[in-house]
Amino acid sequence: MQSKGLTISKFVYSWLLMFAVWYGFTTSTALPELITGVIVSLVVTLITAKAAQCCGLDILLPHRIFYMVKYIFVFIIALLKANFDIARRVLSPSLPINPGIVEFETKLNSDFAKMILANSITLTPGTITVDLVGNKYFIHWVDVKTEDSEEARQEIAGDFEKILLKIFN
Amino acid sequence: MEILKYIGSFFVLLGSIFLFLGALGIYRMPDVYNRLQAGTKSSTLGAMSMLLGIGFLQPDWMVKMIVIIIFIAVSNPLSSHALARGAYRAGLSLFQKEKIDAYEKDYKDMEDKEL
Amino acid sequence: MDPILYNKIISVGVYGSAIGLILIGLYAVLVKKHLTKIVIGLSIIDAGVHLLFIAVGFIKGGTAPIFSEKGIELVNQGTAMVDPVPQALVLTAIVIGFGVTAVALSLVIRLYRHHHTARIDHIKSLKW
Amino acid sequence: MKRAFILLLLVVVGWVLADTFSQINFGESRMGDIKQQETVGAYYLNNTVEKLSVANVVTAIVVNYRGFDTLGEVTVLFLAASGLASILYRRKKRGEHDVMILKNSSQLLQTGAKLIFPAILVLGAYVFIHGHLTPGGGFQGGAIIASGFLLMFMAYKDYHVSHNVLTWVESVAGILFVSVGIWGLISGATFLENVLGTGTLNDLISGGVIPLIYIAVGFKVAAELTGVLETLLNFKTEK
Amino acid sequence: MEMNIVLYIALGFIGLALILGILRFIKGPTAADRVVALDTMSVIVTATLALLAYIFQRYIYVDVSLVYAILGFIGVIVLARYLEKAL
Amino acid sequence: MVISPVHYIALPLLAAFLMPLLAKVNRELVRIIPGVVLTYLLFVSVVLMQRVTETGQPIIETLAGWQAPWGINLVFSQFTGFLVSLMVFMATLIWIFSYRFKKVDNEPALKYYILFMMLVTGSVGVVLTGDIFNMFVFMEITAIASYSLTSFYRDRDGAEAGFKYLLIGSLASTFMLLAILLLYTQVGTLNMAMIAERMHTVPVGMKVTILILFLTGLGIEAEMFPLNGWAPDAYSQAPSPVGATFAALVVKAGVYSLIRVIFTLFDIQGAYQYLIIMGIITLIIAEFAAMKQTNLKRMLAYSSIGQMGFVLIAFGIGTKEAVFGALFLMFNHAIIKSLLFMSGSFFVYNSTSKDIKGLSGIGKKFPYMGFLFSIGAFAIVGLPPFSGFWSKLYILIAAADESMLALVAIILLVSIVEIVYYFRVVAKLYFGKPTDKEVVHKPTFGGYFSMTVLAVVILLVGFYPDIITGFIHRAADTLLDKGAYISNVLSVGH
Amino acid sequence: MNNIVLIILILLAGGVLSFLLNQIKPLLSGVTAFVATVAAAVLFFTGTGTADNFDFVLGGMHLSMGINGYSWIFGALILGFSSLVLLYSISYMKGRDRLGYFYLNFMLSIMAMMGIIFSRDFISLFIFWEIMTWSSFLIVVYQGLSEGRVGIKYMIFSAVGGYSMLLAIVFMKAQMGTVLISDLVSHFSGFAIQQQTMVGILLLITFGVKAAVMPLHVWAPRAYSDSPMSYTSVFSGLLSKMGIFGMGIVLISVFANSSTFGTNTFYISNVLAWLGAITGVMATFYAVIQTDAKKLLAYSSIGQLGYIVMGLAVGTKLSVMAALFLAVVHTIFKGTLFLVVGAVERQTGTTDMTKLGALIRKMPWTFLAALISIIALAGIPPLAGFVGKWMFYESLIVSDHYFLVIMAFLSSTAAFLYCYRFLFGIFLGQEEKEFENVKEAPATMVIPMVLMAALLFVFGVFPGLLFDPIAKGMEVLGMGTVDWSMTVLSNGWGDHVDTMSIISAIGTIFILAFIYLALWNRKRTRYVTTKDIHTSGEIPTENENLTYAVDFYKPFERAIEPVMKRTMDFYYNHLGEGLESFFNFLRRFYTGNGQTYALYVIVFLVILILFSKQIFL
Ligand code: NA
Ligand code: NA
Repeated sequence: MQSKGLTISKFVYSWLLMFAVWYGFTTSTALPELITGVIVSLVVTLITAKAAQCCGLDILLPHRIFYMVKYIFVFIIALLKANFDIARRVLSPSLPINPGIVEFETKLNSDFAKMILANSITLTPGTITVDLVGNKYFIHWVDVKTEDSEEARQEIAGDFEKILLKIFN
Repeated sequence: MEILKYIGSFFVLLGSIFLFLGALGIYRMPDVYNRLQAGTKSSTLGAMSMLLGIGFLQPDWMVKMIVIIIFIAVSNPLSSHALARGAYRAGLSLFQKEKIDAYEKDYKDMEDKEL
Repeated sequence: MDPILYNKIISVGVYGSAIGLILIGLYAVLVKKHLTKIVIGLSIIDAGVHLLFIAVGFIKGGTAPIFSEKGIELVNQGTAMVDPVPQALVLTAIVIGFGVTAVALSLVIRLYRHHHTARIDHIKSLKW
Repeated sequence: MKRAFILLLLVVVGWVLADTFSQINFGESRMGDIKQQETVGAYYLNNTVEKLSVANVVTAIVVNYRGFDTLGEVTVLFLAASGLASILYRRKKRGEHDVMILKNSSQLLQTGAKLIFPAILVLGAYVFIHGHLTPGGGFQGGAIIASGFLLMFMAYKDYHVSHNVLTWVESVAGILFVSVGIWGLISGATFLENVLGTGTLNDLISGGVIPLIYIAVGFKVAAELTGVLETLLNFKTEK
Repeated sequence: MEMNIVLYIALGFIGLALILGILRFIKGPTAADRVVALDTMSVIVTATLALLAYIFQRYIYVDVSLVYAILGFIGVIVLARYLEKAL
Repeated sequence: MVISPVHYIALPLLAAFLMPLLAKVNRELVRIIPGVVLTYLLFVSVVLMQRVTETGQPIIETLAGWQAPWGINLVFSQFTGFLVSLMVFMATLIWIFSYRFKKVDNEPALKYYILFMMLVTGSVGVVLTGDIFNMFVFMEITAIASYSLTSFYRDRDGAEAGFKYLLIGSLASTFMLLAILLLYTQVGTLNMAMIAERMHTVPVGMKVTILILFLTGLGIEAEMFPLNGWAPDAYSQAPSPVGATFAALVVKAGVYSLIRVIFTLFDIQGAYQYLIIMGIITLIIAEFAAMKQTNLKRMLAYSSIGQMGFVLIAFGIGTKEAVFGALFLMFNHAIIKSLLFMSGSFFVYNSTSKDIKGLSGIGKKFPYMGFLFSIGAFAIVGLPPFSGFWSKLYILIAAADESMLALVAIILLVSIVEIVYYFRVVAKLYFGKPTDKEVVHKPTFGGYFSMTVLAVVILLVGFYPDIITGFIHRAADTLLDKGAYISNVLSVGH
Repeated sequence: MNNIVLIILILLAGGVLSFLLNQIKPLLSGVTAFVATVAAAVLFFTGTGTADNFDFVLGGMHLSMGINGYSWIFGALILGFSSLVLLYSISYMKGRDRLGYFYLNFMLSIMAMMGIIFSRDFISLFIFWEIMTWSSFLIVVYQGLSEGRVGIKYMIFSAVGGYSMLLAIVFMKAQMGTVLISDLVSHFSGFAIQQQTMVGILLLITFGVKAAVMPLHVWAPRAYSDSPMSYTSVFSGLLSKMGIFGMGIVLISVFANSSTFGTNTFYISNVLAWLGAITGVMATFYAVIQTDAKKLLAYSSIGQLGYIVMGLAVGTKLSVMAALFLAVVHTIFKGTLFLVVGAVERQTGTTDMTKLGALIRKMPWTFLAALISIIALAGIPPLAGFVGKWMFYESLIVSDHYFLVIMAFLSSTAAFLYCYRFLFGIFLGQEEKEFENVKEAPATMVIPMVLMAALLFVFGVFPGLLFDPIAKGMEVLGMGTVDWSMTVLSNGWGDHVDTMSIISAIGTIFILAFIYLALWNRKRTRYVTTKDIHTSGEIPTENENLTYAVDFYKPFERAIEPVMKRTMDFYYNHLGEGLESFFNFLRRFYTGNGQTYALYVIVFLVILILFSKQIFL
C-alpha cells in the first residue's frame, strides 16, 4: 500500500467490502435490508475513509484471487500441522521445548501483507509474532532451530512470504 | 442432506477437541509464551472448525459462520501477538533465560526513543 | 439424574454465583484500599445483581423472548419464553451501572492527580 | 479483626440473600397463568406481536412499554459523559492540548485495527438497526461502535474523534428521541406513543417508531461512550 | 432441540476446556497468564455460543456469538495494552 | 399540545440535548436556557396545581399509550404536585441565583448547567413517576448529576466528596435494585399502585426483607443515620447553588421515595416506629455534629441532615397532622436551607477562611447578606415569626396528640443545640472588624433577587402560614389516602 | 382597625421605617422609633380598653388578643418607659453605626413585649416571647463585645425557657384542644397532679429565665452589660418584667385558682419564694463587689427581681401587691440608673467605677437623677421604693415567712453598700484628671432621666396612683379586691398604714444622713500622686491601689468569698464543656473514610436483618 490518500478505487473497494460485511450479518436479500446495507456501508466507508483504506479494487484481479486461494490452502495446511505439533507437545509428558526469540527482515512492503504474514506465522507451528518493527519481525519460537536471520526467515515465513509478494506487489 | 449432518458433526467434534487441546496447552505449558503458542493455534483452528461444522449442520447459517470464521482468523492471532508483546514489555522473562533473545536490544532502543 | 435434584443444583449454582459475585464485590468495597479496586468491586456487585435479574426471569426450557425465527414456527403465545421484563430492566441497569462506573473512574483519576495516592484511607481531608 | 468482622457481616448478607432467593424457585415461571396475563411479563409476551409487530419483546419493552425508562437511561449516559468531562476538565494554557497517555502500539495492531474497525462499525449499525428483530438494540449497537473506537484508541496513540462531531451526533440523536416522544403528544396521543403504523412482523421496516428510536439511541450511545472513552484516555495535558 | 451424540461429546470437551481455562486463570501466576487464559476462553465461548444457537435452533443467538467474538477481542487488546503499561 | 406532567421531564431533556449545540451558537444561551425551561415549568406547575385543586383528582398521565400497569405513568396529585411545584420553584430561584455565577463561569459552564438541569429533572421525576423502576432510573439520574456536580470545582476536595457520595450511592442503588427485583418476583408488576394493591399477597418474611432493602437504599438518599456519611462532604464541597439544590430538591426526592414506599407500597406498621427511631438518632447525631463544625457549609450540611431526621420523625408519627407538619417542614427546609447556603456561600467566598472564625464582622461588611442569613438562621431553628416555627409547632402538637411528650422533649432539647450553633454564627457575623480582604465574589443582581424572594417567602409564611397550609393539608390527605391512589391510577383507561 | 392590632403595627412599622430611614439619615432612625413609640403609647393610654379584643385564626389555630387590668399595668410600663428611653437613645446612640439594625430590633422587642401582654393564648404569647428573645439577642451582640459568647449564653437560657413553654403548650393543646390562657385556668383543675406540676414547672422555667431567678440567672449580668445602655435599661426594666408578668399569671391565676393543686402549690410556691430570696441575697452580694457600674446595676437588678419573685410566690394579697408595686417602681429606678450610667459612659467613655469619680460637678442633673433613683432603690422614704419595701416586709411577716424576712433584710442591708459605692464611685470621690473636660449629657438624655426620677417621687408620695391599676390587675388574677386610698393601705390585721406619716418620719432622717455622707465624702476628694506619703516614699508597684474606688469593699469581699467561690456559672460551664466534648466524641462517627461509611451501610443492613422481627413485626 504505497499510494497515500483516497482514490476512487479504494473507496469503492471499501464500500463493496463493507456491503459484503453487511450482507454477512443480515444474510437477507430483502430490499429494505439491501438498501439499508448500501447506506450503512457508504456511511461507514465515509467515516473510516481516512483511517481504514487498505487496498484498491485492483486486489480483485483474477491472478491475485488465485494466489489468495492458494494462500488459504497453504495456510490451512500449516495451521493443521501447527495443531498437531501443539497436540504432540501438550500431550507429551516430557514437554520437549527449546524456546527463544529470533528476528528476520521481510521483503513485503504492504502493511496489510505484513499483518497477514504475522498472523500466519502466529498460527503456524511453534512460532508467535512478538513484534514487527519496520520490516523486522521478532518471533517467539518454541523450538529454536537457528539464530541466523536469513535462515530463520526461510524456516518461518518461507512459503507465505512468496505468495504474499505475488498478491500485494 | 444427511451427508452434511455427518460432515458438520465431524467438524464440530474436531473443533471441540482442538478447543480442548488449546485449553490443555494453556494449562500445561510452562510459561506465558508457550501457553500462548498452544492456546492460539488450537483455539483458532478449533473455533473455525466448529463454526464450519455448524454451517454444515445448518446450511442457512453458513454465511454468518464464515463471517465469524474470518473474524477469528484475523483477530485471534492479532490478540495473541498483542499479548506476547504486552507480556514481554511487562517484564516477563522467557522460560529458559540462557536462550537467545533478539528482541531485548531493539525493545530497549525503542523504549529509549519513546521517552 | 433426578430432575428435582438437578434443578436444585442448577439453582444453587446460578443464585450462588450471583450472590457470590455480590459478596465478592462487597468484600472489595469494604476491604480493598485501592480506589480502582473499590470501583471494580462496585462493578462486580452490579454484575451479581444483574445476574440475579436474569436468573429470576429464567423459565426452565424457555428461550429468548424474540418471535423472529424463520426456520422455527412462532412459539405459541410465549409460553416457552422467559420473562422479558427482567431482561429489559437489566439492560437499563447495566447502562446505568456503566455511567456510574465511568464517573467513578474519572473521580479516581482526579483523586490520584490531586493526592498522588489512590488509597482510600489516605484520602480523608473531609471529616468530622 | 476488622476483616473478620467484615467477613461475618458478609456471611449474614449472603445468608439472607440466599435465604430470600431460595424462596424464588429457579426456572419456575412467575408470570402466573400466562393467558390471564397476571404479570406484566405475560401481558407483553401475549400482546407485543399483535399490537406492535415487534419480534423482540425485550425491545418492545425497552423502547415502547417502558420507553420512558430508556429515555432516562439515555440521559444517564449523557450525564455520565457530561459529568466525566466536567470532572476531568482542565483549564488549558495557550498552546496546550490533551494527549493520549498511551504509548505507541505495535504496527501490526495498527494495521489490524484499520481492517477490523469498519467491520465493527457495520456490525454496530446492524445491531441497532435490527434491534426490534434480533437480540440487539440501540445500546448494544452503540456499545459495539464505541468498542470499535476503543480499538482505534488502543492501536493509534494519536487517534482523535472530533468532539464537535460527537457533540452533534449525541445532541441530534437525543433531540430525535425526545422529539419522537413529543410527536406523540402533538398528535394528540401520549408521550412516546407509537404513532406510526406497525407493519408486518419480522420486516426490517416494522414496529412503528421503535426502530427509529433505537437508531437514535444507537447513535447517541455510540457517540457518548466514545466521548467517555476519549475523555478517560486523554488525561494528560501537554504543550 | 436437535441433539445428537456428537454434540454431547463436543459440549463435554468444551466444558473440560473451559474448566482448564478457568484453572489457569485462577492459578496465574502472572497477569499475563490470566489474560492468555481469558483470550483462549473468549474464542472457546464464541464457538460455544454458535453451537448453542444450533442446539436451541435459534438463529438470533448467532449474533450473540459474533458480538461476543468482537468484544472479547477488543477486551484482550485493552488488557494487552495494559500489560504493556501503555494505559 | 395540552399542558401535562410529562413536560417536567421532556422539556428539560430536550433542552439538555440541545444545549451542546446551542453552546456553539452563543455561550450565553447555555446559561439562559435552563432558566427559560424552569420558568416554563413553573407555569406548568401553576396550571396543573390549579387543575388538581379544582377537580380534587390527580392527573394520571400514561406514557407511550400504555395504561397502568402495562406502561409507565406519571402521577401529578395534590401531594406530588405540591412537592414538584416546590422543587421547580426552588430550582428556578437557584438558577437565578447562579446565573452568571463567577465561580461557575470559571469552570465548564455548559456542563454545569446541563448537570444542574438534569439534577432538577431527576428529582422531579422521582416524585412524579408512578413506577418503581422508573423511580430508580430517575434516582440514578439525580445521583450521577450529583456526583459530578459535587466534584465540579477544582479548587476544593470535591472529588473526594464525590467519590464517597458515589460509593455510598452505588450501594444504595444496589439495594434498591434488589428490592425492586424481589418485589417484581412477588407481584409481577412494577406499577406502584398495583404493587400496593397486591402487597397483601406477599409472604410476611419476604415483605420485610424487601422493606429492609428499600429502607437501606432509600435511607441513604434520605440522609438517614448511619447511612449519611456522604452528605456533609457533598454539601460542603459542591458549588453553593448545588448545595442549595441538594437541600431543596435532592433530599426531598430521597425522603419522598422513602415515604412513598412506606406509606403506599407497604402495610407494615413497624416501619412507622422505625422511622421515628431512626429520625431521632439522625436528628441527635447530626445536630451534635453540626454543633462542633468549624466549616460553615459543613455545619449547614449537618443541620440539613438533622432537619431530615426531624422530617422522618414527623412522618413516623404518621397521623394526618404529623404528615402535614412533615410536609410543611420539607417546604420550609427547602426554602430556608437554600437561603442559608446562598448567603453563607458569599460569606465564605469573601472571608479569609472557610471557617466560621473567618466570618468575624463580615455581617457588617455585607449588612444585607447578614440580614438574610440571620433570617434564615432564625427560621431554621424555628423561631417565630418565621416560617420554620409553624412546621415545628405542628409536628410537636402532632406528637403531643399521640402522647409522645418525651419525643417532644427530645426534639426541643436538640433544638437548643441547633440554636446554639446557628446563633454562634449570627453573633460572629457582627463581632469584630471585618477584614480588609477585597470583595472577590460579589453577589449578582440575580443572587440578591433570589435570596430576597426566599426571605420574603420565609417572612410571609411566617406571618401568615395560611397561604400555604391549604396546599399542604391537601397534600398530606392525598399521601395518606392509599386507596384513592390505587383506584385513581388503576382506573385510568379501564 | 382594632387598637391592639394598631399598636402592634405601629411599633412594627416604626421599626421597619427606622431601619429604612437609617439609610437616608441615621438621626431619622432614632426619631422615627421614638415617634412611633410615643404614638403607640398615646393610643394605648387613650384608646385601649379591656373591650378591645382581637380574635383570629392563624395557621389553623384560634388565637386571641386582648387586654385586661393585669396586662394594662405592664403595657403602660412598657410604652411609657420605652418612650422615654427612646428619647434618650436619640442622643445616646448618635454617631454609632448600624443604627437601623439597633432601632429595628429595639422596636421589635417593644412590639414583642406589647404582644406578650396582649396575648390571651399561649401560641401568640410564645410567638411574641420568642420575638422578644431574638430581637434582644441581636442587640446584645450589636456591640460585638465578647465574641458572641454572652449572646449565646443568653440564647441558650432563653431557648430553654422558650422551649419549656412550647412543651407546655403542645401538652395543653393535646389535652384541652385549645391554647387560651383562660382555658388553662379553667381546665387546670382537671389535670392529673403530675400534669399540673409539669405544666407549672415548665411555665415557671420559662418566666424564671427572663426574670433571672437563680439558678437560671447566669446569662443576665453580661447580657445586660453587653448591650448598649439605653437598651440595658429596657432589658432590666422591661424584659425581665415579662418574666414577672408570666409568673404572675402562672402562680396566681393558675395555681391559686386550682382547687386540686393543693399541697403542690405550697411546695412550688415555697421553693420559688426561696429561690427568689437566694437570688436576692446572692445577686446583691455580687453587686457589691463589682467595679463596673453596669455590672453592679445588672446584679442589683437580678437581686431586686428576686424580691419581686418572692413576693409573687408567697402569694398573699399583700405580697402580690407589693411585688407588682416593686416591679413597676424597679423599672423606673433601675431604668433610670442604667440611663445614668449610659450618660456617664457617653460623656467619659467608661463605666469602670475605679476610673471614674467626682462627676457631681460636671454632670449635676445626671447626679440628681442618680441620687433619687438610688434612694428609691435603697428603699428609703419618701421615694417609691420605700412603699414597696414596706408592703413587702409586712406581707412576709403577716404570712409567717420569718426566714424570708431575714433573707430579705440581709440583702437590703447589703444593697446599701452597693448603692453607696455606686454614688461614690461615679459622682463623688476623687476627681480624675482625664475627666476634667467632661460635660453634662445633652438635654434629650437628661430629660428622661429627671422625669423618671420625678415619677419616683410622685409614686413615693402618692402610692395610690399605682395602687389603683395594680388592684384592678389583681382582680383579674383572681385575688379579689384590695382596699386602698391614695396614701393609706390597709394591712392584713386590718390596720391602716399611713404612708405619709411614715415617710415624713423616716424620710427626713435618711435624707439627712445621706446628704451628710455624700458631703463628707466629697471633702475627702483629693488628687493622689505617685509621691504620696501613703506609700512611705517608695514608688508604688503597678498593682498597688491608689484610689479608694478599688477594693472598695475588700473586707466585705473577704467575708463573702466562700459563698461566691463556686458560682452557678461554674457548673454551667462544666456542663457545657462536658456536652461539647460529648458532641465531639459523637461526630467522630464521620471518619472521613468513605470505606468506613460503606461499612456503616452494611452494618446497618445487617442490624436491620438480624432484628427485623423486633423492629418491624
Ligand atoms: Na506460528
Ligand atoms: Na488469541
